[in-house]
Formats: sequence, structure tokens, C-alpha cells
Amino acid sequence: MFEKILIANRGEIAVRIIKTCKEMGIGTVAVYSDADSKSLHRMCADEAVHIGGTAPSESYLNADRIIGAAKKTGAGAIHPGYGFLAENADFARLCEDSGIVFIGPPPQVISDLGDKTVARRIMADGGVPVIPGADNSFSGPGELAKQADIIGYPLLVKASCGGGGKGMRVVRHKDELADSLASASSEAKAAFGNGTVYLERYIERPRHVEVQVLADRFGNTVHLFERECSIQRRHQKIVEETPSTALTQELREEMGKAAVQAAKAAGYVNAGTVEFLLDESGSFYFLEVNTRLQVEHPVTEMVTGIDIVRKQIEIAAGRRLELSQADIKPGGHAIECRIYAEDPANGFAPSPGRIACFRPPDGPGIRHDCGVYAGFTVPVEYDPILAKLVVHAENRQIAIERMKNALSGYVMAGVGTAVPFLRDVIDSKPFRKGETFTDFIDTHFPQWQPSIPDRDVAALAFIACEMWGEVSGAKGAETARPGIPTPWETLGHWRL
Amino acid sequence: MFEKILIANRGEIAVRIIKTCKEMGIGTVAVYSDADSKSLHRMCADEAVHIGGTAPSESYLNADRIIGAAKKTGAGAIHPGYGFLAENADFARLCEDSGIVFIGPPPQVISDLGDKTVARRIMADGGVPVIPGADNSFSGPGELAKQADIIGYPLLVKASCGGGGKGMRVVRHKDELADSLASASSEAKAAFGNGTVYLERYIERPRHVEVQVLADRFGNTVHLFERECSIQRRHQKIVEETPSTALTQELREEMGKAAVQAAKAAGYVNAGTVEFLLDESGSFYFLEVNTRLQVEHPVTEMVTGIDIVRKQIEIAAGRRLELSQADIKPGGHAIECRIYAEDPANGFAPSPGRIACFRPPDGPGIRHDCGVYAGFTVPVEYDPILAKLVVHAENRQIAIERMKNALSGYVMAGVGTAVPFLRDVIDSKPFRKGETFTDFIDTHFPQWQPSIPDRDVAALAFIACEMWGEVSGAKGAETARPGIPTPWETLGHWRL
Amino acid sequence: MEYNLNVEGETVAVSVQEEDRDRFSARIGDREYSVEKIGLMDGLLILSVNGKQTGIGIGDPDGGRDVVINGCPCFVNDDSMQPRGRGGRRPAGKASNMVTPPMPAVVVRVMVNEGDTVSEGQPVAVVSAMKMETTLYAPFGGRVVSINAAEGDKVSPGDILVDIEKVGE
Amino acid sequence: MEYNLNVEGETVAVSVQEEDRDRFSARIGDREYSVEKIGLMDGLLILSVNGKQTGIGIGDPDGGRDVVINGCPCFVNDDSMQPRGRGGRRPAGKASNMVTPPMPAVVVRVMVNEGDTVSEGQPVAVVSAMKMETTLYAPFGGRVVSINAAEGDKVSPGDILVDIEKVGE
Repeated sequence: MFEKILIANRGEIAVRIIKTCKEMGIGTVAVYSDADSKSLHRMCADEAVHIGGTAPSESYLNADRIIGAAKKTGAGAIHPGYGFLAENADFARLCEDSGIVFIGPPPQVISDLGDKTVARRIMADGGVPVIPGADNSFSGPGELAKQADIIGYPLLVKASCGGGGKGMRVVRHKDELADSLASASSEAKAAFGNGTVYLERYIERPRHVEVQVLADRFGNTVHLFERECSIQRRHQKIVEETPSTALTQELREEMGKAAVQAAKAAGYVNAGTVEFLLDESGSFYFLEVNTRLQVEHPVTEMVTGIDIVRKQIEIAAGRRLELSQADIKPGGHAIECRIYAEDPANGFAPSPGRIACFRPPDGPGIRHDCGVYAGFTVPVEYDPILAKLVVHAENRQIAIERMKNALSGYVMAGVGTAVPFLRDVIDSKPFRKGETFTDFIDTHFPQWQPSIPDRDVAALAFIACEMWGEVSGAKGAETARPGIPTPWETLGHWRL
Repeated sequence: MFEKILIANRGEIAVRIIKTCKEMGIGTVAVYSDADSKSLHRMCADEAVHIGGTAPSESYLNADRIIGAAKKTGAGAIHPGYGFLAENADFARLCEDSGIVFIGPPPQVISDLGDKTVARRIMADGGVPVIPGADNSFSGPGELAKQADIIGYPLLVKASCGGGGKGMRVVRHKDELADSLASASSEAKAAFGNGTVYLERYIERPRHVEVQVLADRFGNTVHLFERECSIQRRHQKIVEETPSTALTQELREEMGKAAVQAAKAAGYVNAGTVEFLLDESGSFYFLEVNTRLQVEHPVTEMVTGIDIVRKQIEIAAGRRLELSQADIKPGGHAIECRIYAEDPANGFAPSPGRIACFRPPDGPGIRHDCGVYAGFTVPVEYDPILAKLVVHAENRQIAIERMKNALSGYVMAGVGTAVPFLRDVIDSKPFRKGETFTDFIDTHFPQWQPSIPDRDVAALAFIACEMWGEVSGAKGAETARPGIPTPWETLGHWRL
Repeated sequence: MEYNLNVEGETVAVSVQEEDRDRFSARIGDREYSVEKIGLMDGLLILSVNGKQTGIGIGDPDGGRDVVINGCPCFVNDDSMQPRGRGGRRPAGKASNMVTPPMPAVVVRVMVNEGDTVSEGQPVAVVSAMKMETTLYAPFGGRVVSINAAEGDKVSPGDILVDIEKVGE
Repeated sequence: MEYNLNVEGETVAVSVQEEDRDRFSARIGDREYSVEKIGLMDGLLILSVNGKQTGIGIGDPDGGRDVVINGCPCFVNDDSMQPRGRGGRRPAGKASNMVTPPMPAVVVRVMVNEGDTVSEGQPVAVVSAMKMETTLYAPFGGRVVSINAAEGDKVSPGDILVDIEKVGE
């Protein structure tokens, strides 16, 4: 086993990885940028190396400096977390070349799966369902019409060189095809200088369902069941859960098998996530493989009891996966809410700044993966994720009640969060019914505005601070004893 | 369902019960004594009623005042927690008579099971194994010799009116019996004025294994598997875990069935715990039923995902238990360490006082049920339990590593705790091997003394406070901004 | 004592009567309140308001307080008191007549030069916060008088990145 | 600067050289240390000692500090400085020549009266803390000069509950 691991990341995920390393008796090296000298991940590690400026290119994306820090501290392996260099095949290769173990899949697997067309081909060849569509886009209108019959309706006309919705048409009936092809092609030509289009099955009201897999170097591959991640805002997941309300036990096993098949087809080693689109009929299609630890991995950990980071480290160290598929028996229901620094009263705009007051909820079945602390200034330069609130309970209904109550007890001031929004989402009828599709937010919360808490109580709380905060030096002193803060001395902090 | 529940307890268990009530949308009423006006349980509740003086008889044991508080606030039910009035049949009856639901078993069941001889008879009649012994102690030496042959050796000669080990003899061979009977009888006569003795099977190196049961009013009774609670100091449990390393799957099911049988024999309703002694041969014997929520219930909650307090409330409200035995599938391994206010450097003497610094560990698979906070003065008048640290992991080995690391990160100053002792216990070879018998502490830790942490680092930390604490007013001020504490203003608290 | 507080943009007038060291009564409109200080626990202020206990988180940004009740923060300041910080933190409405970022941000680029004529709604600068870019537009047509920020600068709400002089009014 | 610290009953002499605002170097015996202040997070002081970072909990009882390292508290005080509190918290050894409780406690009963003659080891009082009773014994034979505590009194280590005058010495 490694004696020391460098964590090439920051924030909550770096802190979370450090925790598992400590449990395993492995030394931890944090790296940090100028903006992060007081960051939680830096303080939690056994050692910390300053690797450069605040800009990611000068620090967390700077492969050479990170490798340098690993060499300097004698770290035998690097855990990349998610984001930054986590899915960078060149970095994985550089680690290998430097004699440092990259905790993730082999570089070739990362680059294969990072290329969507290569990944699609690998999966199709491996018998994993992909979204039906023309793999050859250089066909004439006649050929496309034939393909359309094979794919079926509704289908999507897409510009080969397109993006941003330009040159894209949803075709619901056969007789609309010719017109759509013509208009899409002409729009594509105008926009990208290339009118080539191709066809793909259009998935209506899809769900985003992904499957966690673990694979060792010896060909043992298992899955840890699914995560339902359909609730997204601006293509960013905000609520995840497991099990998915959309899956029958049969479909669950089928998708699990498909994920294992996908991992095997790709020659996958370490922890990874196979993402699928699931349509309303119960058909599912390969979307992509995330070749790293996923933000939402805790929900899987809570229902299976398996520490995925520990497995990653063990696999990277060459250990054999001692788990068989039959050993993995998920229990109960888990939900995660991502706590981003964002201002729900201001269109969810990023909300960096200094955390003036912070008290996350705790209690049975509550996990809080967190990268910040009271007094920390959340930098403007990095991802807005501050923490993840995760709950586990006997069943989905109790998990919802637990999450709702936990969100009600989430105290953060100084930096905005979407906690009130998340609570409304969790507590909504469609969520309670499990009607979680990727259009959930647009459909059910298009114009959400935060409700103001009881103004009277807010005013009275303000007055309470003014009144009882002021006396800390005077009345408070009479009960003060050396070394022991009276409450009102403590209160004095935030009223200075 | 109840609109409001009064919690007739204090400390960590009151806080824990309040959390489940909040998740269920039930209002909470705390009661508190003079010494507890600043206690955590009081602050966490929606309402709080001062019920009297610090002495338990004036407050937490005062049934009339508690009933009065429930009536005043309109609480429809009372949860007694553990200790205080939890196993008081008269109190349960008084609740009933006052039209308030007592969250626990019926009064008659409490009183039946509270009487050891009645309980033993109920169990024996119900086919639950009890410790073999003479139920009639008024037999002559000849009769006793015959009984001895039936009971088998080793056996225990016990004084009928005895206690404290007086008039007690372990008899390992038949030929020692006559001498032992004579000497025990004469010792008993000298000590208690009554030389009557009786016989009981002597259980060597027993384990204390208990089974959690849930029973509704409709005759549905299930068990939630076992808890191993053999590690005790002065007959007080300090470490509990589930599953027990001593049980085969077969024995586990057998004990579970016996516990359900015991509950049914007693007419049990609500959550209860059937305690057994387990000997090295795998035979187990009924010890007693705890007719209440158990201190160590969290380990069961962590492996089953079931909130036992929620079940208690639902059952008390007349709901049907929707769980069948087959639904309950425990997963992983959980360990609990009790954090008492005690000074390991001073023979584990009670250590009340003001908590000067407190930061419990957190992270994946860690639960901390806690009744105190930084700045709170732990009263001298009540139980020394401050908190319970509970971990859950994929298997026992990882759970041990998790607990060990969590204990290493447990920061409490001002009040002593046995954290360093617990860490040594958890990390010991016999514990790791699962050799947990009730003589564990006496056998393996008879003369334990805390090891001093690195004196140099302690000295340097002290100097760091002196040096950087002093400048808070001067150098610290330059970076201070209104409303935002600099670290060194905060540091100023504990150096005042 | 009388307070005129601004709670999330609305004025709340409170009449307060101190009862004893740990207690005051208050009237807001025709509603009567009895408020008791229960204590401070883990950074939360515990109050009893008419017998109902609440844990309240309190942050203290410039010029007011963030009061967090049931997970929802809400900004309260006292218009009648001296501002203790740099003035109100939150703009009363959208500061739509200035080229200023809506949140602390870093300047990605400025697309105009001093002396340029700009039309209303023309993009003049892009700022970035937490990997999300926001384009700032000219609030009205006019002439660029000065550029006050360069690429890479850290800027805050209220900082005028581009000064535009209205033309033809 | 020179420090003479008492760490859990043993003297540790430290020679300290301030390097800059956030850093000092120190020598203890022949061991050299470089100490850096990293920050304060959730009540823990984060230090780097020779490049190894540690989170340290610090409490401040009378006359010294409780320093918590890796879950183990350890009491440090500075013998060379003025006591800032009521003097050392912990008795140097067992205060075996006084009738005083080993921990804060409540008096359950006093079993002797003023003027009584007691013999060494005779129980003279029982105190209770957290539901555990502790019997206090006469440290030597003598005559009870005064009783300073009554049933129900809260008492602390150092409080002499029963004054005994040695006889025949």
C-alpha cells in the first residue's frame, strides 16, 4: 500500500479523499494555490505544498508543478479527484512516466472514453445500447430517409459540425422529415459553413441514470447500482439519489450488467461511472463514461456501505477486488443535494465571499461532505461547489423528510446558497412522486423565487443581537472566567 | 400522528429524539432542571418547560411536574428516553391515566419484566432459554446435589439473600460441591443472617449479546438483529458493535427468534431489547429485557437503516409495523464508543466541568450523537454520558480503522474523556480478533494509563498560542473587517 | 426603543420594551412579541419568541446582518442607525444604469476603448465568477469616458468598470 | 525567548526565535523545530511543525492550557509566568494529606463531627459526582478541628471538607 498520497484537487472532494487516506493510515499531501492558503483541504492534510498562482493553469491544472510536489514529498500516488486533471490522459501518462501511480484508469482508457465517437464505437461493439443513429453522416437525403425508418420517430436531425442547437430539428413524423432535413442543413451551412447533417433517436423526457462500476486489474468488475441524476439546472446536477424511482428490479439488473459490459469493453480499471439516458419506455442508451470519482458518489456509499475512494486506492495499489456482485446489497434510500455558492435571489449567480456564519446540520443518517469553514473566503476563481448534504434512510419517503429537515437546519451566511430552493424541490409533489426528468427544473420551477422568512422574527433576531451583543463587555463580564468564553463574548465576534 | 411530543429526558438521548420528531414534523417540548437551562436538549426543542430543581427527584424523576408540562404545552405523548422514568411502570400508568401516550410498552409489561423472577418465569414458560438453575432454593444438601447433576458443572452456588459476591462459590467439579455448599452457606449466614443457597449454571467468559425487537399493537413482532456489548467497565458498557463476531448466521437467526419469542411471551409492544449471555459453546441464556430505547441503539440503526425512534413513535401512535422480518437486511458493520465525562488519568473518575474546546470528528460513515456543546458546563448531578461516537463501514476491519481515526480526531478540552483509552481498546489485538468477553477490560487493560502525546509538540502548541494569541489586538487588527472575525480574534476567546 | 428595520427590502417598524436582562417585549403593527435570550450554541443564537424556540444563524456583512431562519437567509439593516461598514451591501434594485458586476468577479475582457461610442445594450465587458461568465452591457448609448478595469482584475459589485457619458440628452 | 513549560508534570525547556509574523523556530534539547501558523479552522489551531501539519484543540482552564493532540489532551503551563487564574488546576500528585474531593462533586454526607478523634484511613465524608459516590478518608489520625461542608454543598478539588489536626506528633 502507498505510504503517502498527493491529492491533486481542492475543496470538498480533496477533504473527502484525505479522510479515507487517514483511515487507511496513508499520509496525505495537499497542494494549494495562492487563493487557497487558508483552505480547508490544505489544513486537513498532513503536508501541504504551495504550487502556484490562483489561476488554475498555474496550480491545479499545472501537471509539472503537481508532479514536482509529489516528488518533493515522496508521494507514491496521486488522487486527482474530479474536475481539473481527473480526466486528462496526458497527466495520467505523465504520472506513470514519473513513477507515480495515478489513481484512476489507464491513460489509454481515459483518452478512448474521452472521445465520444470512439467511446460510442467501443460500446456499440461491446453490445452496450447506444442512442440509435447514423454512424455515417455523409449520406444523401435518400439514404437518410432509409436510416430514419430504421431509427424510428421521433428523431433528431443534427448538424455534423454543429453545436448550441443550431442546425438541429426534432422530427416527430415521417412526413416532416424532408423539410426538416432541408432547413437544418441550410441553417447548418449558414452557421458552420457545412450543411452535413445526421440522424439520432430523439429521447423524450429522458432521465439521467448512471451506474457506478469498480474494476480491478485482474478482470473483476462489479457495479454498485444506479444513481438517478435527472434534476439539473443549466446542465449541472443539483440533486441525486439512489435507488432510482424509474427502475424495476429487472431493469436495475439489466442496466447494471450493461455498465459492467461497458467497463469490460473499454478495458476499464478503477472506479468509473457509466451514464445512460433512460426513456419513458424503459429503454436506456449509453451516454458516456466518467473516468473518475463522481461528485455524487456518496449516495452510493451510503446505501452500499462501500467506501469508493478506499476501493480506488486499493485497486490502484494493485489489490484484488474482494467483492463479488452478490456481496453488494444496497439498503435504504440516499439523496444528495449539492450546496453551491450561488444566490437564488439573483438568478443563481455565483456568490463567492467570506463565510460569516456556518453550521451544517447533523444527525442520524446525515452526511455532510464539506470544503469550507466559518471564516473562510470562498475564492472567485474556482467551482462554486461548497459542500454536499447527503441523507440516508430506510426508504425514499423518510429520506425526503430527513433531507427537508436537514436543509431547514442548514445555516450559512455571508455566501449565498440554494438551500431554500433545494428544500422546495425536495418537498415538491413531482419530486415526492419520483417524476424526475431532465426537464424537472424548467417544468416545475421555471420562475422560482425565494420566499422571505417571517419578517417579524428576522427583525426581532436583529434587535436581539443589537441588544444583547452590546452588553458583552459590561454585563457579560461579571460571569466571565479566565479561559472560558461567555456566550456573549463569542457573540461579539460577529457583531464587531 | 401526534402533533407534539414531550421528551422527558436530557442530554444526548433527548437531542436525538428531538431530531426524529422534527423529521416527522412533530413539535417538541423539552423539560429542563435548574442545572440545564443552557443545555443542548433544551435549546434544540421547539418549546422548553422548566420543571424544577437540579436534583433528579425535583425534575427528571418528578412524574407530576412532567405530566404537568405535557398538559400545559398540549403534548399528546411523552418519550422517556433511557434512564430516569423510562422503565417506571407507575409513570407509564400515570401518563395513560392523564390521557397522554407513553412511548414505550404497556405499564404491566414494564412491571412484569422489571421483576427478575417474574421475567424469568415468563421466559421459561415461553420457551426462551434461561440460565439453568434451581428455581426452588429451599432444598437440602441432598436435593442440591441432585440438582447439580442436572445443571452440570461448572456451576455457581449463590446465597438466596446475597449480593456483592458474598456467599458465592464457583464449583468446577462434583467432588468440590459439598465443601462449597457448606462454606457458602456459612458465609451467607454470617453476612446476611440466612444461610440458604441455590445453584445456577456458571457461564464462563460470557459475552453480552442483546437483540433489538420491535412489536406493534397488532401482534407483529420483528427483531433487528444483535448487538455485542461485552466490553464493559464497572458493569457499564463502553463499546458496542453489530454484528457480533461470536455469532454464526445460524446462531444469529436462532437468537433473533428467541428474542421475538421473548417479546411475544411478555406481550411486548414498542421497541425493546432482549439481553442474553452467550457462552463459548454458543449456548445463550435470557438475562433481562430492557423495556426502552437503548443507549447503543445507533449501531442497529446504522446497519439496518431503520430509525428506531421513528418506529417507537409510530407504534405508540397505533400504526401498524410495515416491516416484515424478511425486509430487514443489515449491511456492513457498526461500532459505538461511549464518550463519558471521566478522567482516564485519574482512575476514570467523573469529570464534570465546562467544555472549553470541542470539535467532534465527522466524515463518511461517522455519526455523533451528542448532548453538549463548546461552552456548556457539564453538571455534576447527572449521568456522565456526553456523546456517542458511532461508525459504520463495509466490514469490521474498516469500521475499526474508521473508529480509530475518528477517535484520533476527537477534540474535547476542559472535561476529561476516555477517548485515548477507547482508541487503545479498539486498536488492540484482542479487539481486532473479536475476542470480546465481559472480562475484556480486566483481562487486557487492567493497569491502563494514558500515554502522553508528544511533549515537544504540546509545548510548541502552547507557545504558538502565547505568541500568536497576544497579537490579535495589534497585528490581527490590520486585516480585520467589520463583522468578520479574523482567526486571531476567534483565538482570543480561549486565551482571554 | 423604536427600530425602523429594513428586512429584505421592506420596512419593519418595531417598538421594543426591555423587560429584564434576558427578555424584551416588542410590538410590530398589532402583533405582540415576547422575546427571550436562551443562549448561544455552536454559533447559533437561540431565542424564544412567544414561547417558540428558534436557532438563528447570524452573519454580519457590511452595513447589516444576514439572519438565517430555518435555512433561509434574510438581510436586515437599520436605516436609522449610522452605517458601520461601507454602506448597504445589497443594491436596492438592479444597478442597471452602471457597468458593474453583479457579484465579486474577475474581469475576463473589456470590449471597448476610451472614446468609443457605444449604443444601449452593447456588450462592453465580460467578467467571470466561479467559472461562469457574465456579460455586462452598456445601460444607455453614449461615449466611453474611462475604462477602470483591466483583464484579470478582481472587481466587486459597485465598482464601475466602464464609465459611459450619456450623449444627446 | 526562553520558556520553561510544564507538560503533564515534566519540565520542557524551549528556546524560541521568532522568524516572521507566522513562523518561529525552536530548540528543545538537541531537537530543532520550525513552527508555522497555518490558521484557525472550526476551533482548531492548525500548525505546521517541521512541515507536518497538525490540528490542535486548545482549552484554557485556570493557570494553563489543555492542548489536545490526536485526541489526547495534555496539560501545559508556564511555571515562569504569573499565574493568570486561581493557580494550577491539577494537583501535582494526589493531595493525600487533605480531605478534598478528587473532582467537582456534591457532598452526600459527612460522617464525623467537630472534636471527634479519627484514625488514619477512617471514612470521614462521601461525595458524589455524576451518580458515582466517592468516599474520602482521614489522611492521618487526629482530631477534627472543623467541618467546612454540609450535605448538598457543591465542592471542588482543593476545598478542604474536613480539617484534621494531627495528634501526638
